[in-house]
Amino acid sequence: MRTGDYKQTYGELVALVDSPPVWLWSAVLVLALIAAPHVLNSYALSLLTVILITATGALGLNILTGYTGLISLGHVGFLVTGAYAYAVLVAKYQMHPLIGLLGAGVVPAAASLVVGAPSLRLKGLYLAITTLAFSFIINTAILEMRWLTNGARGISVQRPQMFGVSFDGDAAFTYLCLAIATLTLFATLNIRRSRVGRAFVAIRDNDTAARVMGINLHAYKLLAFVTSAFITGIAGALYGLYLSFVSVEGFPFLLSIEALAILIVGGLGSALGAVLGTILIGLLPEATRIILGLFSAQMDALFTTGAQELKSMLYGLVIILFLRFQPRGLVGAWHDIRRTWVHWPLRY
Amino acid sequence: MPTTLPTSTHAAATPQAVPERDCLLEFRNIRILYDNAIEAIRDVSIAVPDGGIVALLGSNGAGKSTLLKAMSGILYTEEGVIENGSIRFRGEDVHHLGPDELVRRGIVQVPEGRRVFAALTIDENLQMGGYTRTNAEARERRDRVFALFPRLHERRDQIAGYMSGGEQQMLAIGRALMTDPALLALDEPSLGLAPLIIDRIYEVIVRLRDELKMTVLLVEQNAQRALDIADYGYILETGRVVLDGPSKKLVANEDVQEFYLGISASGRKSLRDVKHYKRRKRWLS
Amino acid sequence: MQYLLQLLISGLAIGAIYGLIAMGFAVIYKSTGLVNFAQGEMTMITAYVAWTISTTVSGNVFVVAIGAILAAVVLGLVIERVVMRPMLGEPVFATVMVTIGLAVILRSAINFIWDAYPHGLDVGMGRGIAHLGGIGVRTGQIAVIVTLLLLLAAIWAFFRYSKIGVAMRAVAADDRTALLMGISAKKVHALAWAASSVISGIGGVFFALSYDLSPAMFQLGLKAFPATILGGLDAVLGSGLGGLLIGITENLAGGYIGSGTKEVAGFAMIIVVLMVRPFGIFGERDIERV
Amino acid sequence: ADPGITDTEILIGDVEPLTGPPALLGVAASIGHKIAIAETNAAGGINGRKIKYVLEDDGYVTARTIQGVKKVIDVDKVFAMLGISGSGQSIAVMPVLEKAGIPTVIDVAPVKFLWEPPRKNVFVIGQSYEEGIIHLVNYLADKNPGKKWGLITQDDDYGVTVRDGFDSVVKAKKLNVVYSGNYKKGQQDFSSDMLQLKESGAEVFLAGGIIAENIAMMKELEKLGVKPVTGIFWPGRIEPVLKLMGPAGDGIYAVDYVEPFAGAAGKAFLDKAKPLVSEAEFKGINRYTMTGYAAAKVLIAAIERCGKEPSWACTIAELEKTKDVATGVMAPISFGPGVRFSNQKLQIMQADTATLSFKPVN
Amino acid sequence: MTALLAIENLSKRFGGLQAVADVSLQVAPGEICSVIGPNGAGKTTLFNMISGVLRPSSGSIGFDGIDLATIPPWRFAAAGIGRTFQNLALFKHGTVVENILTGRHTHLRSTVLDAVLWFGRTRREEISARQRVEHIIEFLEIEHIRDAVVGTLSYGQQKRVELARALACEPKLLLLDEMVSGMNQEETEDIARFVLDIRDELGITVLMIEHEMRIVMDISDRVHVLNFGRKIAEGTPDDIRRDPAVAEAYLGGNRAATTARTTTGADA
Ligand SMILES: Nc1ncnc2c1ncn2[C@@H]1O[C@H](COP(=O)(O)OP(=O)(O)OP(=O)(O)O)[C@@H](O)[C@H]1O
Ligand SMILES: Nc1ncnc2c1ncn2[C@@H]1O[C@H](COP(=O)(O)OP(=O)(O)OP(=O)(O)O)[C@@H](O)[C@H]1O
Ligand SMILES: [Mg+2]
Ligand SMILES: [Mg+2]
Repeated sequence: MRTGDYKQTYGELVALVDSPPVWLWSAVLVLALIAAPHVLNSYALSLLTVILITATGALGLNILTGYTGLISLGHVGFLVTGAYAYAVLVAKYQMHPLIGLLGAGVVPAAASLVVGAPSLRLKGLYLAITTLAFSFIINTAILEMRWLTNGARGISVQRPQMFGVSFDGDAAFTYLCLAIATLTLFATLNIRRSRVGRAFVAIRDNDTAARVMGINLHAYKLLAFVTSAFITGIAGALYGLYLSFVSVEGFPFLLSIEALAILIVGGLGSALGAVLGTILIGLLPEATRIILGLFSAQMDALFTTGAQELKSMLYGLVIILFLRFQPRGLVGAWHDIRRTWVHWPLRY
Repeated sequence: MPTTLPTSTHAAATPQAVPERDCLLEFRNIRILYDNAIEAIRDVSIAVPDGGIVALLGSNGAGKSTLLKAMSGILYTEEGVIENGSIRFRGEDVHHLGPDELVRRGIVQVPEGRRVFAALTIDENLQMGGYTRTNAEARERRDRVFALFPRLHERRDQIAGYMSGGEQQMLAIGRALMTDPALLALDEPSLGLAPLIIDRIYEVIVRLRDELKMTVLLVEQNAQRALDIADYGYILETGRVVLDGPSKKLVANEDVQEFYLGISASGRKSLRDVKHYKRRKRWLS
Repeated sequence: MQYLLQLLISGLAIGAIYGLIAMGFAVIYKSTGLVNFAQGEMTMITAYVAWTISTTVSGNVFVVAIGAILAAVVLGLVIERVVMRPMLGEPVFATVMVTIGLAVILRSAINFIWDAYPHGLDVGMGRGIAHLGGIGVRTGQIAVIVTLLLLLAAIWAFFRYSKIGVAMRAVAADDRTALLMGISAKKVHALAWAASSVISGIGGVFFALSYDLSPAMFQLGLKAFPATILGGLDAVLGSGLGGLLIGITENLAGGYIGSGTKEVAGFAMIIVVLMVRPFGIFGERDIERV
Repeated sequence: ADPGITDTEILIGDVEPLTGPPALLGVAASIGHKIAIAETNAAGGINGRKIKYVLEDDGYVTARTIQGVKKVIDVDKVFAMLGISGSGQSIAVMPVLEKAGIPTVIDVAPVKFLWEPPRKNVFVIGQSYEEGIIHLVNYLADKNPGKKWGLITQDDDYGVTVRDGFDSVVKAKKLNVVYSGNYKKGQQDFSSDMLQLKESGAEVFLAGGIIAENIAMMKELEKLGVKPVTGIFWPGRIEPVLKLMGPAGDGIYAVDYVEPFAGAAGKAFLDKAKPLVSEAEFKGINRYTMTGYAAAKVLIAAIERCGKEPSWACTIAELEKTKDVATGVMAPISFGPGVRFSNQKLQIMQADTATLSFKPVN
Repeated sequence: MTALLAIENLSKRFGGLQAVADVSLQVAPGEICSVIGPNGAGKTTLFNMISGVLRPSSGSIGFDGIDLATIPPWRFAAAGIGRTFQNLALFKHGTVVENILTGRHTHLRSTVLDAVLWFGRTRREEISARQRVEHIIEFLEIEHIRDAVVGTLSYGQQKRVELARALACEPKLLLLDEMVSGMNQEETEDIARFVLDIRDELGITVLMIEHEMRIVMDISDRVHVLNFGRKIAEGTPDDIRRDPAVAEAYLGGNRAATTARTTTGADA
């Protein structure tokens, strides 16, 4: 039985994870993920890859929207910028893939300085609309700058070869995504428990008080944009690699909404929530497929043409029901479970 | 056997004590949980007699506001539930009723921190207070509120959010009076108000009781003021009633004097001379 | 000159449709504090119902209009009662997310019930072409502009003067206190959803009249939402005018700068306006006091 | 043995947009596949094996296309693939298909990238957009010499391809282009674009929209009181469009490589399809049903030729040997060593509003 | 002795409303000063200008030898100004500890990159910050709510967290806006004791707004009175108690008498 929260040193107080069971389970999870590419078939593996890439992107958005409270309706803009930065650098100018990945972070980060600038004046949805505008404007810009981006034709990208390792194989590519997703998770967790992360959250919860605490609102809002765009851009490059083809069409606006959905379903403002949300949203189509598969024989007979619509209706329904019963997201559910455990039968 | 069972359970469910005839509101053995885990109110019974002022005192976090929220039926908005006990209004169990129904029956509260509708004008705020009443009734009440608080009349077209704290408090009370309540609950009405204004507000409270025969449940930190006008008082500590009695008797209680009125055996002492912050209250030991 | 007038008229016509849907957004926002991501889909359903009535029951303009309005009311009420009401008191983000889920369901439902082909709405009028001093315009386009202006006036008065209109604002500002005043948040929300559904539904029907129905119609929501922001989220009047402004800007840009710049011009205009007025043209600044 | 084959069954996979606006093409194509499969199954299947059709929806989202294709290959373990979504989507799955080595016949969105360079296992039936537009513009240019031209295209790869084809004829024939527009995918209001077209005085107009866009453009032109000679391409050549365009659509030209439904071959196809599909599906038939049908026919024929124990290698070899296979819905289809593109013959048709149909010209 | 805070002819207008009009006042180091005045007199507005929430319409604020108009508002904290808010401005989704840690912001240095790596400086810094926070928690006796989410605390508890957060800034001047409103006698006594200790042990100068006359009269060294944005009186508590203008505008006749009486009782 764990006895509670008695810490011997201040170092323990600031530790990322303070309980051995959590370490244990994390280790098990990591081992499972490392083993995954060897046991999964290529379809399941591609699902895993997409989830890892999406989780990276969601963690990026989480910094901006979850931590700092700046709603972005156009995050796909950073995703597509990152993908193009990589494609242009590596496929067009034959740079080293590592430089490509770096560029995929840096270019959107630079763009985010422009997008973030209005955040000094605009709040909430008014700011959100400028991010939305950005994602449309960036699409137009990419289509117009044919000399650099091939315009509407898009750019084909090959999976990279780095440090003598080819990431062409599905397993290798999954490892790459796994590594980046894990790094991102640790990075965002560390940011959250540092001075910077507290500043972000302070801005979200009460910007006047934050300023009185000595937080430079302008700088930190921009910093949130830059950090978020950097991570999202890298996710964009991975996504482009996954698609093997970078084009404006491959990054539909709906991705922005889906990313927000992931955060909310996971539990806004929590890195763990972003990851859990990605898993839930990523596997939901699979789940609806399985549920409908149980009735597939009857369904095919009943609805020769509407089966797919039923499936997406079911998808929407599951999201609504989930939020109805777990409005604070998966992280909320997790806390409830834990608290009921701790407080059981009742602790005062 | 099967035929007797229902009657016996029914008999058991009926409370033993028939409500006192002149008791307008009564909390009976109330227990309240937040988030299914935090017990804010443990086992509280409070009776508010018709036409009187009852003061509810207690330190921060004692659960005073929680009781009022329960009374108004808005606990659910904060994940709070009444686990046990009942709230009776005019002898009838009301704790399952919705907030709008409670207002219609005559229970209204002025919430902690005033909470005026910031973007609405003073007139519109008052209009919202009279939401459950007909237009004619509302007009009549509004005139009465304006008579009570002439200042509101002066600034009736102003946006409420930009008024000073005292004006907002007046508005919040005025708005509650618009519902024409039988029971008016005030959650710390003197919070953040200048002494002069507090005087005025307390005058109004007394007038409401004396002239309109309104029953008042007064949650207050300023024990001196509250006990001055109240007929009866309850002291709440960590979710339990630790002391109650007619206010005269409470004022005379040594503990109350020391902890709530700041008077020790040697008279009122200066705050400069307070030495220790943490003392145990006698009724807790 | 004629060129400019023609651009302006067409801009007003499409802008009026954006404006109507934008008002739908604003009505819900103003009384519930929510952005309804399913607004475009609701608009679309009303338009499709209107089309179904016109092809199966009667193509008479009054029958179709009344049928569509009733359908919009029912749609709004059902959504409020079944989907939104259980979320009352839950965090705003979760509730907004529910509207996203709702949008997915409605969109698929439309494809499920109707097909993916475009359809034209024929109510015996509105498709004719009138010539105003040499400028061609469809009568339906004139009608939508007039309708928008009338609705703007009506709604402005409603929120300003009617008790229930004020109550809607009160609920949006602080629903818990509104509850304490005996205002039934449920009724207020139901009314808002019904009204919003009708207003944007009208926009949808006019759209079907002038531009045909197609499964891509829900994207109108994506056009109208910026209009709402431009006018001011909590300003119903402003959203209507915001729609007109976007319609005109897009058309002028398309006509003078070049095709393909329409969308960007609309957004650029919004950004410029917001930098000057951070809460939209008619929006009210948050009251912040510390 | 290769996957997707049991003693009684043979699995064929497909990924199409079955929801959202592009469902118009995805559903129609899948119906074409179903008709061919039903026809074969009714005749006893492929050498005794019934064909089972595994269909996935991608919602026109590239990432989902990739996952869908991986799913039908890895989880359902199909024997061959048909169709495959839009052009961007099929380009993106090309590496997956190539790596898997599964026999594939693409029929929905023929773009050069899919057959240049030729991939061993991927065959494409149809004609490139460039060739289509070149054919149409040449025809219109010859019929309307010395006229002023206007063109509007969508801002995606489809639009770019159309524009490239157009430009090549413009150069060759020195056409006088007075208007060249470009619209955003999903644009619904074309008033300013058409006004510009009118102002430019264009007499011949190529409407590069897909479906709803062309309708909106034609109605806008009607409002403005102009009626240039108009040409559209096959993606928009579906009959319901004519009803919506009304008189504005009368006489517009279209180019396509599949037979119009108004012709004898089209009617025969509909008669054949009627008993094989449900009523709702029958309503969903359009030109993409024909391309889908042709692709399925060619694939089935190739598998059939492999006899009792079909394998991927054999199927691919047989597909390569496809020579003048008649499907009844387009010109006979051929592939060859190093030739993965069937290069269908094009024809010009003209809309007839009275009968709501496209009729072949000359 | 030079003043720590020197306000000269400070004014603030909101549209047509003159919230603060031509106010001058000085606070010496180590003083406990009070600002009193009727509701809407402009007290909070004055604080807002001193703490950088609002920019003055005219006039100047000198603090510790610098003119505050010359530095951006977010530097005020680093310059040594800390405050609490009348209507609570906590980060309500965070725990008590997190809220107080945020107060340490200006005393920490790590950047995003340091934070991402989380060793060396960042770790050391965080540990020492945490140490300080624990001291403050102990000092203010809020150990039991240390890990509670602030939004769920009662009003009075939240006020204490505000105080703790302001202390974490290690200010030279602490602005307390109605610290004891909503607190009962006992808690008021606690706060009075804290304020005295803050000054005596931590050497922090305190400027407080209060409506609670007991604390104002008992512990402040000087009192400034505002009415309709203007300063109408200044002096020791005793001066103020006797000032007829103050009695009329603010205290009310009988009120002044009561306070006078009780305090005299204590003196006796
Ligand atoms: N929404 C909530 N969720 C969880 N706990 C809560 C919530 N609201 C109050 N509590 C807890 O319930 C207890 C009683 O709170 P309540 O607000 O009723 O106190 P109070 O007596 O009104 O105090 P104060 O005088 O400070 O206003 C406190 O310990 C508080 O932390
Ligand atoms: N942001 C603002 N915009 C407009 N008017 C304001 C603003 N802030 C304050 N005011 C007005 O300025 C005046 C002074 O307000 P302030 O909050 O400073 O008063 P106060 O002395 O702190 O009162 P209280 O004791 O009630 O807190 C009031 O009339 C108030 O309405
Ligand atoms: Mg309270
Ligand atoms: Mg104040």
